[in-house]
Amino acid sequence: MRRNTSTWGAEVAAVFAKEWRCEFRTRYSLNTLALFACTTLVVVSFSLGPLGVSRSQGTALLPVLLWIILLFSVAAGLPRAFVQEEETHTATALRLAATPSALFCGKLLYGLTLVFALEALVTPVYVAMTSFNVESPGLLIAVLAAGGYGLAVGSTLVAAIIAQARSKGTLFSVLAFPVLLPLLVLTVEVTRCAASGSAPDVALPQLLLYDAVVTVAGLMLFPVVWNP
Amino acid sequence: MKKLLAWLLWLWISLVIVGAFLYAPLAKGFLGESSRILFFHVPMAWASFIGFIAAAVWSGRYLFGRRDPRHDRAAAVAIELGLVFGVFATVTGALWARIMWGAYWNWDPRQISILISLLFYGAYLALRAAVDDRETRGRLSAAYALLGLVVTPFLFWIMPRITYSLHPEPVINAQGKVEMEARMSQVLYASGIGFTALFFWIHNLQCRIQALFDRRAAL
Amino acid sequence: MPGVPTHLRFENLCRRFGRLSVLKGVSGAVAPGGMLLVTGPNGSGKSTLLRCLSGLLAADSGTIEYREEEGQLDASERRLRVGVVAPDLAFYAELTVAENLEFFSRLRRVSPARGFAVLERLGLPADRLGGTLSSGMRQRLRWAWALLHSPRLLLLDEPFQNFDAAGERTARELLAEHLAAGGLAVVANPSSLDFDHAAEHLDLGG
Amino acid sequence: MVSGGIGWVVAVNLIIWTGLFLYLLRLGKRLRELEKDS
Repeated sequence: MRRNTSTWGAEVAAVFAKEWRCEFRTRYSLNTLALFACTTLVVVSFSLGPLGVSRSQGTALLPVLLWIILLFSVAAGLPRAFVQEEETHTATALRLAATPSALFCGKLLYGLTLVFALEALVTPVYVAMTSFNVESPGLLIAVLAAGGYGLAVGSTLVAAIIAQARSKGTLFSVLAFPVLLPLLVLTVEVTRCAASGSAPDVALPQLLLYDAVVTVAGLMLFPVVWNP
Repeated sequence: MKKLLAWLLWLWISLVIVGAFLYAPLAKGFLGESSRILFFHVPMAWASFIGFIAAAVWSGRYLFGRRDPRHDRAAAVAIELGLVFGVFATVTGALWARIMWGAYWNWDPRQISILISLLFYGAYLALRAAVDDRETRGRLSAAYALLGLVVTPFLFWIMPRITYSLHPEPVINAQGKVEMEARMSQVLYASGIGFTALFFWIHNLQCRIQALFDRRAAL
Repeated sequence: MPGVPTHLRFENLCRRFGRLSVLKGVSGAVAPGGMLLVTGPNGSGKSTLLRCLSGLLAADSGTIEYREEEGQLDASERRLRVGVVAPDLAFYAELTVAENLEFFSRLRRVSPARGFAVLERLGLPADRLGGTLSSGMRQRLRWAWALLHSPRLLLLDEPFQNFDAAGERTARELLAEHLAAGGLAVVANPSSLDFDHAAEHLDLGG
Repeated sequence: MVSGGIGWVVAVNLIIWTGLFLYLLRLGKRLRELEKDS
């Protein structure tokens, strides 16, 4: 029974459904992400709030802090997708049953929904608490989508790599941040343009190119990372 | 034959040293002799990147070839050496920045890019240290090295346009062409070739040392 | 060439873990309907051999040749075709037995009905959570999972571990049916259990 | 034209480079011996 594309999609859906079903039963990632986002949000806005960041400073500083909150929240909640498979030894059954590329896409979709949920939770609260004035909200949503996608795909691939190593928690940050830094530079730049209302000349296409490049790298490297 | 090549390299780099200080004129618009560090700072950065690229090639051959442990070892050694050369390049760059602009570190995009790629390959070594099984370690670190080949160029491409650049762009490659007098670029490229040759010589020696260690460890 | 019968052959497989050399040139072959019994004390490499055969572990050297009707299968294809029962196999504690089997039957591209059939045959409680299963039930779930996609090759590592009498009887029947249908099996067990089936013997010794 | 300072710098650099070079040569020789008998 050759594996044709229609059933490949069914495999991706099966992995995605399994991830969310397990997640709803334990709510482990949801809790981690939500709590982590809220605490960093409060800490950041507290450090900004009383200081009363002026309007001009705001447009320069606030985008950076937003993306730092998102980065650290993703680093806290996303690696679990692969780390838990190895720690509970369910990875063996998965290696013997799932097509690697379908597994990667299933986990990626799961990561995407988590990141977008996180952004939907954090961004409005962040804008409100730091009175972050955004001239073109449309651009902000675009950068949240593209940046969120980059965070998800980068984190999913790095999570798959560290899942098979020791000291997974710390190792994830060490390995993921250099990969995600170029993405952050671009998302901060575009967010700054969104705040000030100016046109993001080249940063947005570069951001989309980064997403595409890391996705291709993920699809090529994941099967080799996942299987011996 | 190898001995002859070695002594040829000795002569080559000796000439580069003499040329850097006596033969090449001073770069315009720089403080006195300090610009001569250019002939050592830049080639070391080149050798470091060539090392990282070579490591990615070995990693690719390891992963998508016969999973030959020699390729895995060559990639790891190339990255270790690339980090050493990268650190030297950063230090010489900082020294030069100190002389030229009064500060060791001034968040110049080129400096940031080099630093982040060194962080990346430092993470590569952390990954190798955190995996025990030789086969898994080879596979995971090779994948990460290939990911590096994809991600780090982004740094160098996006950084310069995002932040104002203090780096001597006009001298090195303003609009992409080298605006240096012929004698300067001769010495610079000769130095680049010399340092790259030195890089791969040390790489060869280090690989053979590592091989001896692995053989003794396996006894 | 009509359907070439499925067969498995492996020649001088070696695998070491750091200083410890676990597999030192192991060879063997299994023909359709045949079974290879692998015995040896603990730590003699039985599990390592089976993990190499299933494609979960890469051998340092040596060759594994596995052929089904469509032809030669490499490690990545073999990995998805074999049926494996092994002590370290675990399933999702948050999902019920039925949900686990339903998930894997979708991955295996077989109809969920197949999952329930296997579930009934092994007497598994469909609605119990994976995490709450007893060790005997967990072993039955491993058998159910291994037979989901009716594999041609079964790799069984200590197949009757934790089983009660009924469980072992069912498992032996399933194995006998598999072999009678021309399937292949490699069974690893510390002691050479009495297999009524004529089995080739591979002792990994001390 | 060659002021004393530059001359000294060149000389020191050449000495350092020759020292490193000889060390690498010796290392290569010892490696060949080690590889021969192991």
